[in-house]
Amino acid sequence: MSARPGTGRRTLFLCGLGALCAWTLVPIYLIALGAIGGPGLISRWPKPFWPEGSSLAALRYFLDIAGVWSATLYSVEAAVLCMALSILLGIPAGYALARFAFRGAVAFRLMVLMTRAFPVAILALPLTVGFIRLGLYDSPVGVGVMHTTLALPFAVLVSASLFQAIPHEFEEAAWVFGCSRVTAFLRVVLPLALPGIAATAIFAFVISWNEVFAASVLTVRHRTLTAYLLSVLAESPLHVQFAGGFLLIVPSVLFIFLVRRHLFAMWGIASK
Amino acid sequence: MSARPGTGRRTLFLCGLGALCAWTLVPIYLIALGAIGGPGLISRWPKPFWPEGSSLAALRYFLDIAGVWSATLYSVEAAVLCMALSILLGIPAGYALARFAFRGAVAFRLMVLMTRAFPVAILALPLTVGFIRLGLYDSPVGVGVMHTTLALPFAVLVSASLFQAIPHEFEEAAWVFGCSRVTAFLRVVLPLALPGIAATAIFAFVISWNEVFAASVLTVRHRTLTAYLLSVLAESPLHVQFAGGFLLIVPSVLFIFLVRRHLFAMWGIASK
Amino acid sequence: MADIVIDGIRKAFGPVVALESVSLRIADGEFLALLGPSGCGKTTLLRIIAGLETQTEGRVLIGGRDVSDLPPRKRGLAMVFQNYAVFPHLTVRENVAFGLRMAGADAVRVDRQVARAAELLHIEPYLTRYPAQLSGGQRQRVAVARALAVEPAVLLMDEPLSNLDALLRLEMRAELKGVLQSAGTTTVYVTHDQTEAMGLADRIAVLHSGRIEQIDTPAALYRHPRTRFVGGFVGSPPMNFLTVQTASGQTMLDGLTLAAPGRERVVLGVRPEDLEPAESGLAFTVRVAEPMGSHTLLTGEALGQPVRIVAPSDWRPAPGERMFVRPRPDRIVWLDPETGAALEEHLA
Amino acid sequence: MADIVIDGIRKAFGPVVALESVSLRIADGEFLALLGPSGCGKTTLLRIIAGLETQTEGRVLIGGRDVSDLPPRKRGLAMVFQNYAVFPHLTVRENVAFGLRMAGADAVRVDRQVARAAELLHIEPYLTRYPAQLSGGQRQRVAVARALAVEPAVLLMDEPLSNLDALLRLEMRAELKGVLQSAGTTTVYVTHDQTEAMGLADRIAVLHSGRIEQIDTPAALYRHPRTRFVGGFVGSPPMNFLTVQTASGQTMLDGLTLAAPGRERVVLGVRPEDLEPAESGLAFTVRVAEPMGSHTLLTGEALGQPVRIVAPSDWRPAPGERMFVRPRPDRIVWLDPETGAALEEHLA
Repeated sequence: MSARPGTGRRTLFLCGLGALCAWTLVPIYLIALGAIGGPGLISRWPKPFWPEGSSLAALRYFLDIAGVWSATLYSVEAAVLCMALSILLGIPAGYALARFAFRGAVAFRLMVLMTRAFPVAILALPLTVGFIRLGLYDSPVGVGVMHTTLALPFAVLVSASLFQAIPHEFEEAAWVFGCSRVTAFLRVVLPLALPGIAATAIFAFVISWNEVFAASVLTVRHRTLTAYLLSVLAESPLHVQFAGGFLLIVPSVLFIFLVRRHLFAMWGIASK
Repeated sequence: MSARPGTGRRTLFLCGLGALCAWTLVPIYLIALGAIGGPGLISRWPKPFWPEGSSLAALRYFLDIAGVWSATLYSVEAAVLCMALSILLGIPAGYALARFAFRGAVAFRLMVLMTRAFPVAILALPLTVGFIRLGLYDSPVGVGVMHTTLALPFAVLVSASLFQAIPHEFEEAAWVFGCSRVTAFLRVVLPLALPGIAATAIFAFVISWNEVFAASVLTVRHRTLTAYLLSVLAESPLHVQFAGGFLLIVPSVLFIFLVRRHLFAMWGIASK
Repeated sequence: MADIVIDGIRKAFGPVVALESVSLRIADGEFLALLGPSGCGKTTLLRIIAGLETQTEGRVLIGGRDVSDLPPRKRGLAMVFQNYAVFPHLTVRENVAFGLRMAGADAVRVDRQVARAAELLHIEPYLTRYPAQLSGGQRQRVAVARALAVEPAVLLMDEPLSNLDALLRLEMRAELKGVLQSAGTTTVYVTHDQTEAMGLADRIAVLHSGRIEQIDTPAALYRHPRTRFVGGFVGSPPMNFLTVQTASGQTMLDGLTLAAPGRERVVLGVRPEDLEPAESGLAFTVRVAEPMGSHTLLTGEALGQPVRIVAPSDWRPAPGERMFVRPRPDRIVWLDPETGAALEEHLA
Repeated sequence: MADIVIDGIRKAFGPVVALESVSLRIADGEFLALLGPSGCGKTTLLRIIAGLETQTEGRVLIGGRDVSDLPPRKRGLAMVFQNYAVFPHLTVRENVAFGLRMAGADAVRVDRQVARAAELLHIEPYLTRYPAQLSGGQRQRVAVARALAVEPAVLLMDEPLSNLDALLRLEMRAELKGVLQSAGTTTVYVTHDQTEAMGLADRIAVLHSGRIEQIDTPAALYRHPRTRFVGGFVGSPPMNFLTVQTASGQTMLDGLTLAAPGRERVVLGVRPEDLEPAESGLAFTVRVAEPMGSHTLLTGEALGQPVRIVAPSDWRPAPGERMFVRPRPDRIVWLDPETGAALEEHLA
């Protein structure tokens, strides 16, 4: 794509760009500032660009709250389960969606999308009944299953577009040169889709890690980190709240940086 | 794409398809059943396929709860604001992303995606402070602004892929045949992108409509419908909870059916 | 090495019929081109031979064995795809070795045959590279080497040269013909490019809307098209067709009298290079003259119908100029104006 | 109507130089083709003329006016795009009228010029349809009609025929030439297809890696290529090049002695159709013989170097056969083996 912005246009464009950058970076910066700036800084306005009396006290205080480490463990358990289930169910469904032209494919896609329209919060209430009956109440497994229903539509649609991006002729070449359908999938399609699948898995992980409502409703003592912090932090001083928010962002941001190229591909946007 | 499933393979595939359909349709069916089946049906197991003593009592009871109608109004206000802001900010940003090759485009996309990684629930707590200061606390405007931060990344990325799907040569042809950059955008690009933009707008509406956490934290008396129901329904009998869930799904499902074709395009999946 | 028998193959995609009852026999070691415009069913027929598509009716026999219901891997064939379909996650060496490894060949045999195929296609320097590091032409060679490495009884090719630029296509065409002549593999080659089919094939089957219009050697197809479609599709520029009136076995074309079949109206088919300038004869009005270097291509009208003439390169008539031409009598084809079929009575 | 002057245009995309100091003059009403392989810079040059790309250095003058810094809409030109770029949300009529409406023409003038352009391109029956309901060829006509409706002083075309199939391309080529000859518009036509350039253009500029190799009429380009690149790119099959030793103004080619430039080593260039079979002369070993209908294309070797010969269609040598050929002496081009440039001293 060639760019030929006129000079006036270019200025306008750079301003917009700056505003958009600010819109994502400023919150992160403010949260980081709140987290390490101590209680005094929160109420000051305008804030200094770099806090003088910065300290890691709030972060340390935060990590010392009883139960943070076990809650982290539950979070990881639920997120890993959500990731595994999303991949195991999402890949075959996505492959079917991408490769087979069947009547009702459109209706099927529609249903997958419709799950996005469920107000999870409201549905989570009646669902607790079912979870108690199945013995999944107040366990990371139950939270992971619940989060899978959130992550699965993404996993299906994203892996479908991954498989659609792999020319069918690669598979056909594999069949002609001696592969069965299963070996062709394992030897040719899967290796080509793997980076994208990894990105999908990590996206499922992040969704589960950040989800707080279902996790709060479905657990009492075995809370995930986000849900646990929510209940604890409501009564904490503001700078500790910032510290909690800051620490929760860290793994997500790390993950997204690790898989950034594949995330773009996931959204159908080729990185230049 | 040609389909040539073997017979054994086909059976397997149909089973998987059935399971996936069940996974979206069964919850809707159960919720509908709970909503109109009356209090007796909830605890019965197995449930009848069609309830004998079905009644709309629960739905009617639910609509009579004081404040439902004003909460609906607040919900619509917040959702419309969220929709409008997402489009007004998202379209220029998406157009810039799609058309201008600039250094840092990748980094910019990354930042847009990173907002997905924010645990909204946790961030909403410290944000209340800021909202109180700005006078946006406990107003649908505040909720709408908060929801815009959730919907905007989608709006930017989706409209970027919309604009990328419109060949640049259409614009160049408009320039050659007498258009300035602005008239070319208005006369050629916008009409072509309009259906997709409408779909994006409705998606923003649905996100705002369903969001409950930020709405609960940021409001006290002027709650949106979803947040209001959450606080009211926690103490209601189970069949009323189902009725609430059912009614909340209705507008989303309606919307999604109206824009189904463009939603597929949004997700980079061509409908066959 | 094997012959191929296509026996009454019919293929319908729902209500759309792609092939209707196609039968043909490809001899052992023969090079057959399936030629036709897009949508004529040529690729569908190739994919049915490969087993990538299932026929609605009919049978495919390879080397006398009915393979109609076998999956592709059990049909003993190799294929070169239009977009090459060289596996991007494998090195060139592993791509070429893919079929042999899947067949369970031992390491010595794999090495030997990969080396032979690589030498034949001149891709030894790239064996350790990945396909993304190769040009289009090099990838094309890898795809052919992968197919030849398994020493297939039957080689199928689906427009393998269509993604190359003109010069490379010309080169690869001669090279492919040389390589396949020495290998003696039975080859079915799909193309929409009539020069490719003419240059490469022993015989050409011209397909049109799911039917075979004619199967013949390139020369016979060019000189004696059996239908108007074949005459118009094979040869560039295409054959000229003039609808003329006849009387008592003769037709008058301006100042020219020709013996013609005994019908009231017939179509005279003549190639643009077989219309020779003359002192008198058919009157031709030039509309456009295109100097092509080796010749000049004239487009214009005769008898009120469009006509093209390939004239010597030193001819430069101006638009609107009138001239006379005569068709070479031994190069005329007579066709039925309704069915478009060649009139056999006149050929005999 | 206007002439175009390209004055020292240079274009760099970051470190990549697409065009280095290109200058040329296109006369009023002339049809100039920019010909070259992909990546040679021809499309970049066209886009700089259109104002869709900004030159790094140099000026563009249209009708004597410096338009270098004007946006496309103020340059008084029209353009036909490779993918047609016919607006899908407008009817054919509104597409054709687009430029006139943007220029603020009154309804009477819009109607008259749309009707004229539609008649010229034979698209009257489709005026109320949307582009999605048209075939590729019809869309192509709409794109040309849209460009002609504004009666531009300059018409730019970017490979307008490359998305059509072979037969349609041949037809549209003759039609375009006819329409533009009568309109008298200054036309710049970008193509990678040398037959298109030869057939259409008054003059051809051959571009190679951002430089103009030669500007000349089609016939002069074909007969007297100024560089080895031009000889190899123009003409199909391309010119043959044989590196030969000379001594005292002569070269011995097997049994053939030719007068040659006074250098130690020169390259002899000769077109495949200018190598004529003879009783004695240059020994040629056939590798592949391709019957093309109107001729037979022989690929083989002479003096250990690859050579192609266009032979009469009734010749059918077997692979491996040896024969003798003689180049037509008036059709020989001598080139420098190092630079590839034609040796002017011999031309004079």
